[in-house]
Formats: sequence, structure tokens, C-alpha cells
Amino acid sequence: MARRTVLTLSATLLVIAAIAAYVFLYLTNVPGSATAAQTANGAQLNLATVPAAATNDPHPTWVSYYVTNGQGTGWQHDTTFVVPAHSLVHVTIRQYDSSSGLRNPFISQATGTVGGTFTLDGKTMQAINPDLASHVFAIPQLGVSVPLAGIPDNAKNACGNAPCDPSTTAHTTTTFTFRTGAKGLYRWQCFVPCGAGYVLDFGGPMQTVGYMDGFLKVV
Amino acid sequence: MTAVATPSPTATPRQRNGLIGFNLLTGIVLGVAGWWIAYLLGGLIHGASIKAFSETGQNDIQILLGYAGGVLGFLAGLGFANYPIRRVLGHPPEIPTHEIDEPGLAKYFRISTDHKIISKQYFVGIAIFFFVGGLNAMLIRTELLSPTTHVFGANQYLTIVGMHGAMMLGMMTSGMIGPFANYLVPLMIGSRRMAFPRIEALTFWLLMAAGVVLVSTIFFGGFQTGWTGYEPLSDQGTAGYDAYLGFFTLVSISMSLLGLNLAATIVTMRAPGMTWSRLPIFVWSVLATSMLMVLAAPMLTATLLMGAMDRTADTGFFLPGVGGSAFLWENLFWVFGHPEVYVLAIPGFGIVLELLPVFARKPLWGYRLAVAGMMGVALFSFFVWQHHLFVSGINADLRPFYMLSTEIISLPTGFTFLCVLGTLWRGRIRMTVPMLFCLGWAFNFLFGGISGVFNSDVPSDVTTHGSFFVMAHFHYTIMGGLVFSLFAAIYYWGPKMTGYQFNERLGKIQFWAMFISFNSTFGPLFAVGFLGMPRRVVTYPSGLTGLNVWVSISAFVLGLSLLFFLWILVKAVVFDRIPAEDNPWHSKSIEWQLPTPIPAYDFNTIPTFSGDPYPYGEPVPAAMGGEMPATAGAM
Amino acid sequence: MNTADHTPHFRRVALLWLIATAILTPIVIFVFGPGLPPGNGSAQAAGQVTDNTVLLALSVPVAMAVLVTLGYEIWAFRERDLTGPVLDGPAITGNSSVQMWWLIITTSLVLFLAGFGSVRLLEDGSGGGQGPSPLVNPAGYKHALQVQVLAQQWNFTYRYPGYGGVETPMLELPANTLVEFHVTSLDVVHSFWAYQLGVKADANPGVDNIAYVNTTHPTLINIHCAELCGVWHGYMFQTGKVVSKADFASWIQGAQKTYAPAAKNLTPYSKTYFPSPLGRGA
Amino acid sequence: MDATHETFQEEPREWAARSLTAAAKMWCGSLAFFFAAFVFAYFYLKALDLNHGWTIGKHVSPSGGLGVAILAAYLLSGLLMYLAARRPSDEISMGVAAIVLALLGVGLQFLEYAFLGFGPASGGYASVFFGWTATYALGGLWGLYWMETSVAALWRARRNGFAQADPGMLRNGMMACSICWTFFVAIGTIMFVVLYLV
Repeated sequence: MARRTVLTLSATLLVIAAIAAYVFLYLTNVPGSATAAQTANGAQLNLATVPAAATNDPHPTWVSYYVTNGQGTGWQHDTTFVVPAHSLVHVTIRQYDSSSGLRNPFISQATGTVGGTFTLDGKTMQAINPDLASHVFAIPQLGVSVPLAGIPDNAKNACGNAPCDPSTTAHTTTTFTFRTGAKGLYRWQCFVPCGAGYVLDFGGPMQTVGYMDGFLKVV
Repeated sequence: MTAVATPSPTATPRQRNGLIGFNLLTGIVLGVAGWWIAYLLGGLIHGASIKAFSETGQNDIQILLGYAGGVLGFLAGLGFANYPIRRVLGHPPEIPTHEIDEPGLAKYFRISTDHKIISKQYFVGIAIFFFVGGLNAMLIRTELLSPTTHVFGANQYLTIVGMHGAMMLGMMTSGMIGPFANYLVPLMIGSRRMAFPRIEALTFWLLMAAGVVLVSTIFFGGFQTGWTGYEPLSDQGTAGYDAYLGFFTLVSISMSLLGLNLAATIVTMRAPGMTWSRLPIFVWSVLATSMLMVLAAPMLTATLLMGAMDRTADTGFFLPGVGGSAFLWENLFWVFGHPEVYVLAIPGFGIVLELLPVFARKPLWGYRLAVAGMMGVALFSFFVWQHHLFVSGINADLRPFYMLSTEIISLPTGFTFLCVLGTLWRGRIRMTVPMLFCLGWAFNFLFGGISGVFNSDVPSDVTTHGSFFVMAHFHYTIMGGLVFSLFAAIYYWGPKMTGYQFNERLGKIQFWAMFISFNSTFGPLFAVGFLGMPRRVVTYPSGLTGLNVWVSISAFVLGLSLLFFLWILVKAVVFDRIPAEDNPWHSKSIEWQLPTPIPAYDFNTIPTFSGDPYPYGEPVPAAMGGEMPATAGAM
Repeated sequence: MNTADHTPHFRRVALLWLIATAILTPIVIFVFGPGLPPGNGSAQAAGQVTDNTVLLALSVPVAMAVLVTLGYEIWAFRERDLTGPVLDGPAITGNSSVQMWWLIITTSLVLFLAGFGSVRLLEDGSGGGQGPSPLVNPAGYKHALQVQVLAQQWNFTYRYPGYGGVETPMLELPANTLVEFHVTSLDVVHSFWAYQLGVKADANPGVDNIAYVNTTHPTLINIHCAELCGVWHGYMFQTGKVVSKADFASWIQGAQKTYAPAAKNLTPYSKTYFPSPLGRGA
Repeated sequence: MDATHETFQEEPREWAARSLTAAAKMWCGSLAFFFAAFVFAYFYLKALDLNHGWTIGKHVSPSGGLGVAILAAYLLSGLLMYLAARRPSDEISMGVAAIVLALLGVGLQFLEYAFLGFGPASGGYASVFFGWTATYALGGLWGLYWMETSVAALWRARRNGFAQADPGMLRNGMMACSICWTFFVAIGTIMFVVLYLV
């Protein structure tokens, strides 16, 4: 009897341990978060998009977003951005990838930003040529959507894997400002089909949180 | 029936094998080896020819080949290759003989050709995956405790949803048939074995391999498509979707072989006197189910092969724009998918109608009607599939036809209800645990059926399609129908199969816990669906929080009630070990006339059947079924 | 064995059923009916409420017939002493007239339901997606306001071909208007579900799925995707509006101005789109 | 099996034979539904022709000559297997010929792939063509296995003068195999008509 009890109990414990490991190691494995820097006139978010994640990443061939500091260095692979509620968020995105074009050309226009505009390499714009879009930063629930222009296909000093050095590799810089609303968890995504090799180029990094998708945590 | 069993011939136990030999361990070792060999081979193919995927770092050929190699290695390690190789060399066909009733558990970890051992393997194997699927359901409800994403990532949530659906729909297809048809059909028709015992074993081990393949999806990023795998979304999926393809391919092969085996057994191996009109109703339900499996499952195999070719060989079956169509998948999938849900439901009809006469102490009321009902459901189920596609924009002109055909299928289903009511009428109903589950089935399936009418009516379906209403509907029919009748079967035949008594009082507690929490879980989901919550979402409007929290808590209680059953089973089989009586239910069905546990040979002599299959009731009219069964007097 | 049981069981069950049905059916029709989804945001939505009410009202007698009989049987025929000898009931194996009446009643119910559903469907299409060549065209459909719903992973946008093919990120519709939705997808299968309007139509790539709806009064519309479409399926929701005709006119003029920069980049209006990459991009 | 026990009664001998024949017929039903998926795909995609995707680029038909050769090999194989199962005098020679011809059919199929003017990515027709012919060839391999085992068992039993095997049982195996194989060949004929002629 005692032997049976011990066996049954240990089998039960083993199963519970396996389940707990499954839940904690796999299911709750979500990318980390990065808090936007506070400045005098709102939060500042510095991002970078790369043609391929770091070589030590589980998916070193996938396109991805990264968080950087103001100088475009100090790369972190986090795609949950923490920003304050009811305030302005200034976003700077250094974009190192070449262009792939949009499925829906409508998304070539910026929406939901302050003034409906963004700056591309210092130039204020409302829309870009949809064929030149490399990525999009969009938060559909806030109506925010900004296209990011790609670097020329024949750029000589194109960046390979993250991290990319902003002083030596080709990139475009897009800045824009949007206003956050109530507290909550919002999602952001890219609308450019940039998951190359997957059907409609919309698999892989496009469908995996932590690459071309993530959350905006408004606190 | 005049089958009286004497103890089976005693024989010297076979020399017990050690760990080396053809058994599960060898299977796992060769399976892993097979995976790696095929995986590396796939890498060579990939490097040599197919350029398109090299950018993504994903090679579906490699992974699918790996699964194929792994499964072949696993089966070879279990010893499934031995006989085919002997046959290639020209050795004559052999019918596997019954194994010697050897003690110990080792026989459960090898190929067995004894239908009783296979059915126990099925029972435990499927229970494991049932609890994996159930765990996923609990995780889904945990996530839905809050209207936003809070516990799991968005990818992981959809993977959990897909795994829950695929596990339940794929594995539980054999959840009733596997343990109970394999156990009972040979006994009930007096044949001692299935027509193809090796194939019977193969279907089980294929299913186990399938379950492992599906779980392996978490190592490849999961799949975000749900169990329906709609294209072209599934084609976009990462390597995790290959696990879905592998899983359902193995399941569909297992299903068609299981159906083939059962149907052939029932058609050709009935003992003398077992005419069609004396076939126990459960055997009829297995026959109807088998026919669906034999015909519908190959359709799924073909569809999955098309999907696999889209991912590996650059074809475009399901890719609109390069010659394919998303509708093609929807059509082919549901041509299989709708019979599939009846594959889940019909054995439940059979179980309930089989058990009611025992506990109402009356013959089955309307035997022919019940048979017609099950056969009718099986037949009609091939003509209703487009009701899943009412608003899809496909052949919209056919909607009135599919509305009609879908509603017509409720007629044969209704026959079953009439037979349930008629059998209970003026009976002497004994409220045992299996009986409670049968009545629970009747209650749940009634609401499942009625809510189905809303889904079949196009104007109503516009609201309910793709919402939690549909989800509640099919959980009422599958969880409330299949699983409740499954529990009826477990409590009824469990003592015969395991040889140990189950605690009646704990069983009743489990029934009430499960029945109440089930209705408290899925009843409110009808409302959730009506209020506009789509299926498979990780977020929902915050106004629905109250209902969702209620449902989640009920679901946890439901989960606990199932764990409680596990305790009852473990208590009965591991701790209490009170030997079961030969015939605790005073049943007149043949399997209860045999000793408990049933000897390896089943019967020493082939039984001869005569008279009505349900000889309950007094007085038995002489016109009904000839002589009284010899065994009836023994009680 | 009590074979000489002359209790009028059948009459009792019939009476109980009658009482239960007489009480519950009016409750269902008059209490639950008005609250049934999806409300009266459009003529089609109101029609669906009617359908739901009729189905619910019809299912009461059916459910009661089974439940009352089952309950009565459990109450009246239950063996109360399980310890005594096992006694059998009478060996009734069937009753052809009961079977015949059951068949007649259920068949008529089913035929009625199918007929009713078809008639209701053929009246105005019930708001469901009907594919590229609708079976049901409501009166005056040639002058309907055309709105194209473009689904993509993971958002809906809208084009108004009658207003220069302008594309907007949100849906606004005029009240008291027949609207012709053209639902299509740019990538995988989605489903456009405008809850208050009673519209649900799958968005298939390369397929123009038409759904009609008669808007009535100004209202907010909850829009969801109702077909699993990938990782953000659960987040693919929006709020649209039905506004007065005048408000709509000024809104669409504003939209034409606001979205002019994008408009010049748009592909010409078409029923279906096949944007590249089409298959597996290499 | 311990059959020496006095009360133990063996099952009727005809059960095994009957169940094999019954299963073979049901297996034909499975095959029919399996390939029906491809028939459906063919006509559905052809009728739909989304984005003119039925044939992409300049359409090149598969070689009719090779198609006829493949069909002829299968047809002849089916005929020989049919006869082999019914004529005990020639069962081995005809069975071997049927196997060789089936092998030829499968081989020619792969030869055809090497000389096709289009690849699997050339639209709906190409998808169905590759999908159907490839799964059909796989089915052919399965048929080859079955025919080989049936004939090999007969051959070995004949060599031993039917010392261990029951000729009725073996011939029944041939019959079951021929039922499925002729049905399979009939599906191949439909495949030829649909893929090459329609």
C-alpha cells in the first residue's frame, strides 16, 4: 500500500511539474518590455528596424524591430513599449532594411500622428510611395500608422544582422509624434509583407510577437 | 445467445522479454533515430533544390520528412515491420493468435493483437491526450479571465486553442471507438478478435505517434490556425503548422484503418445466429461510424497532402492568385469535417441506447427506428457540409438546399431521442452512475441539437456563425454528448475491463459535479456568442467580462470534476482493488456472462445467438424472439 | 411485477407538457424575444431578431416535450429500492403509432423551418455574404451605396467607389440607406462582422463577397473579424458609425481631403485585388 | 494458440477469407474518396480560375505519349492481375507480369516529371497534375507491395507443394488484391481522362 501511494504521488508530482514547466517555459514566454525615456515634452521612444535579427537570435534570418537609445546604439530585442497615458509620445525609428512595398497602398499615408505628418530624414511628409515602404509602425487601436521608407536596394553599406551601427550603415530615419489615450494594452504591427519566404510574405516574423509585432503598454 | 464461457485454456506464460526487443522503448529509440536520419536527409534535399525557403531559415520538407521518418522508426521499433517483411519474402499470411494471458504490465507496452489489451491501451493513451487537450482548455479559460492579453502571448494563445481543438477532434474521434468498440464489438458479435488484429494495433500506435507529433508543435513555434487550419493562413504558418499536418495525416490514416477493420469485422465475423436484426445497437452505431471513417477520413488525408505539397513542393492548391483557392480547402475540409463530428456523436447514441435497456429493465424501444436513425445520420452527414460556409460567399445559391439538408439531419437524430424516451417508458429505472450519465447525455444533447437549428437557419446563422454560440453548440454535442456517454460507458464497462469495482457514491458525486459545471460553463457561452464575441479571440469587449469570468470559473470546476474521475479510477484500480462481480448490472448482454476479467480467449466455444438482443421485460411475448436465452435464468 | 398499471401516464405527460409550453412560450416570445441579438440597427438585423424569436419559440415545445417526458419518467418509473430483487418492466418493444406521429410531427417541423428560413432569406438576403452574384437582390439594389470592405492582416479599411474610390480607415454609413458591401481580402480569409447591422460576410482573397443591408437610424457599429486570421485575429476590431445622411455627406468630403495623399497611390477600384507577392515570395 | 484444449473451438475458416474480401471492397471506397478530392480540386480550380491562375505563363501540356504509355502500363497490369486471380494455372507468371508493368507505370511517371515543360508552381492545373500523379504513384507503390506479397506467398507455397499454406487462402488473397488493383487502375483511367483529355 505504501509503495503504491508513493508511486502514485510521485507520478502525480511529475506530471504537475511537467505541466508547470510547459506553462512557464513555453506559454508565458513573451518578449520583454522597454520603457520610453521621459523628456520635458513627452516620452521618447527610439526604435530600429533591421533586415535580420542578431546572429545569436533564435531566428537570425527574420526581420525585426529593436529598441535603441537616442544615439541608435544600445540595442535591446524587446517589442513591448511602455509609455505614459494621455501624453505625447515622440518616436524615432532608424530603418536599416530595403523596401518591399505595401499590399494595401492606402497605408503609405501616415494617420493618427500629430498633424497627420511624419518626418523622413528631416523632411516633413504625409505619405510615401507605397513601393518604397520597407516597414510600417501601426497601432490600429489608436489609429496610428506611419510608413517607413526603405534604403535603396543597391546601398553599398547595407546592414546585415542586428545590431547596426547608425554611423556607418545605410538607414532612413523617421520621426513622428502621437498622443496616447487611456491606460491599457494596445498592440502594434507592421503592414508591409516583409516575412520573406512565407506565403504572401506575411508569416514568420509577421506572425510572431517579438519581431514585427508587439504591444504598447500605456500606463 | 447461448454463450456460456468456461475458463479459457490455461497455458504457460510466454517468456517475459526484457527491455531489449520490440517494444515501446525500442520504438522511441528508433523513432528518434528515424527523425534525425530523415531530418538530415531533408536538409540535403533542401540545400540541393528548393531555393525559395532558404531565406526564411525554415525547411518544411525537412520537418515533414522528419516526422515521417520518426513515425516509421517508431513503428519499426515496435515491431510493425516484421510481418510485412516476412510477407515480402513470401511467407504465407498468418492470423495472429490470441496472446497468452501473461501477468504484469509489459504487454501494454508492446504490440498486442488481443482486442481487450488494445482497448485498454487505447483507453489510457487517449486519456493522456484528453487531459492534455483539457489542460489547454483550462489555459484558454485562464487567459479569458481578463478582456485583454494578460497571461500568454498572442501566438501561444492561438497555439493553445489550436492544440485543444485538434487534440479533441483528432484524438477523441477514437475516444469512444478506440477503447469500447475494440473491446466490445468482437465480444458482442461472438468473434473473439477483430478481422485484422495487427491493423487494430497499428491504429492505436499511429494515434499515439500523432499525439506526440502534435505536441511537438511547441518546439517549432506553434500554429495559429485553430483545428480547421483554413488556408492560406495555415500555409503562412511557421514550422509549427507541419505538426498539424503530420498529426491529422496520422489521425486520418488511423481513423480509416480503424473504420475498415471494424466494418469488416461486423460484416463478416458475426457468430452463428447473430443476424442483422439481433446486432446490439452499439454495434450498429459502430458500423455507422466506421462507414463514415472509411469514406470521410481519406478525403482529409488527400487534403492534407495537398496542403503539405503547397508548403514543400511549391504547388498552389490553396493560394489564390497562383491558381488555387481558399474555398478549396474549406470545401474539402468540411466534406470530411462534418461526417467527422458525427463520427464523434453516433457512438454516443449507441452507448446510451445500449445502456438504457439494462437500467430501465426493458427491451430497447424501437430497435429498427434506432438503427434507421444512426444510419440516416451517417448518410445525411455527407450532404450538409456547406452549412459551415453560409456566409463565406461560396455558392450562395445553394444555401436553401443546405439549410434543408441540415435540418433534415435532425430527423434521424430525433429518432434516437424517441427511442430513449420509449425505452424508459414504464420501465423500472435504476439510477446507477452509468444511467445518470446517459440521462445527462439526453439533457445536454437536446440543447446541443436545438442550438444547432439556429446555426442551420441562414438568417440566424449570420449572427451566430463564427461566434461563441457555435462554440457552445458543438461543445454541447461533443462534450455534453460524446464525453457524457463516454463516461457512462466507462462506469458501466470499467469494472469488466479493469476487473475492479468503482465507487458508486464517488461516481455520483463526480456526475453531479460534471453535469452542473458543464452546463454552467457552456450555457452562458450561448449568451456570450449572441452578444457578439467571436471565437478564438484573445481579447473581448470589457462588457462581457462578468460572463467570461463566470464561465472560466465553471470551466475550472469542470476540469476538477474530470481530475476527480481520475482519482476514482486510480483509487479503484491502484488502491482499493475490490474485485468486480461478473455481472453487477444484471445485464443480459453477452460480455457480462463471461467471467471478470474476461479470459484471453474470450469464449472457448464460438457462441450461438438466438432471440432478441435485449431480452428484458416480463412477460417475454413468445412471438418476439423465440426461446429465452439460457443465461437469463442464471440471474 | 406490476403489469396491470392503469395509471394514465401518457395523459399526465401531455397535460404537463401543455402547461409548461403554455407558460414558457409567451415568456420566450415577449420577454426574451425583444432582447435577442443583433438588435434593430438595420432592417436585416431586425429580421434576424424575428428569426431568432421564431426559432426560440418553436424550440420551447420541442424541448419541453423531451424534458417533461424525461422528467416524468425519472419521477414515475424510478426503482426506489435498489437493494431488492432486480425486476423487469413490461417488454414493450415499440409502438408504431407513436413512431408514426413522431415522424409526422418532426418532419413537418423541419419542413416548416426550412421553408421559413428560405422565405426569410429570400426576402432581403438577411445580411449574410452572398458571393459575387447574389441570390437575393433587395429592391432598389442598383442604386445602393457601394462600400468595399478590404480585409488584411490585421485591419479593415473601406473604399467608397461612388466617391472617387476614396479609402478610409474607418466605416461610416448614412442612415436609411441600402448599402451594398463588397467584402474582399488582400491576403487570407477574414470575416467582416458588423454586429449591430446584422452583417457577416467572409473576406476571401480574390473573391467579391456581396452583402446587403438597409441601415435605419444612427448607431455605433462594433466590427469584428469572425474568422481566425492569424496572430492578431483577436485584436481585429473597430468601431464604425451609422450617421445621418447630411453628416455622412460632410464626413465623406472631409475624408476625400484628408486621405488625398494616399488616394493618389491607390490602385484603381476593382472588385478583387491580387497584390504581390501572390504565393510564396522567393 | 493452445488448441489442444478439448473444449476450445477454432473460429470458422471462412471468416478470415471473407473479411479480407470485404475489407478490399471497402478499401476501394476509401480510395474513391481519396482521389475524389483531386477530381474535385481539378474541376473546382478550373471553374474558378482566380486571377487567371489555372495556367500561369505559356501553357505546356504534359506529353500525351508518355501519358498514354503510363496508362497502358497500368491498364495492362490491372488486366493481368485480374486474370491472375482467376486462373490458378498462370497465377504466378501473370502476377509477376502485372508487378513488372505496375513498376513500369510508376517509373514512367517519374520519367515524365523529368521531361515536363512546367513545374508545380505553374498554376492550378500544374498543382493538381503534380498532386494527383504523385499520390497516385505512391498508391501504385502500395499496390506493388500488395501484389508482390500475394504472388510471393503463392510462389513459396507452390515451391513447398502447399505444405504449410492453404491454397484457398492464398488465392483469396490474390482475389482481394486484384479487386483493389483493378479499382485503382480504373481511377488511373479517370485520372488520365481528366488530366490529359478534359
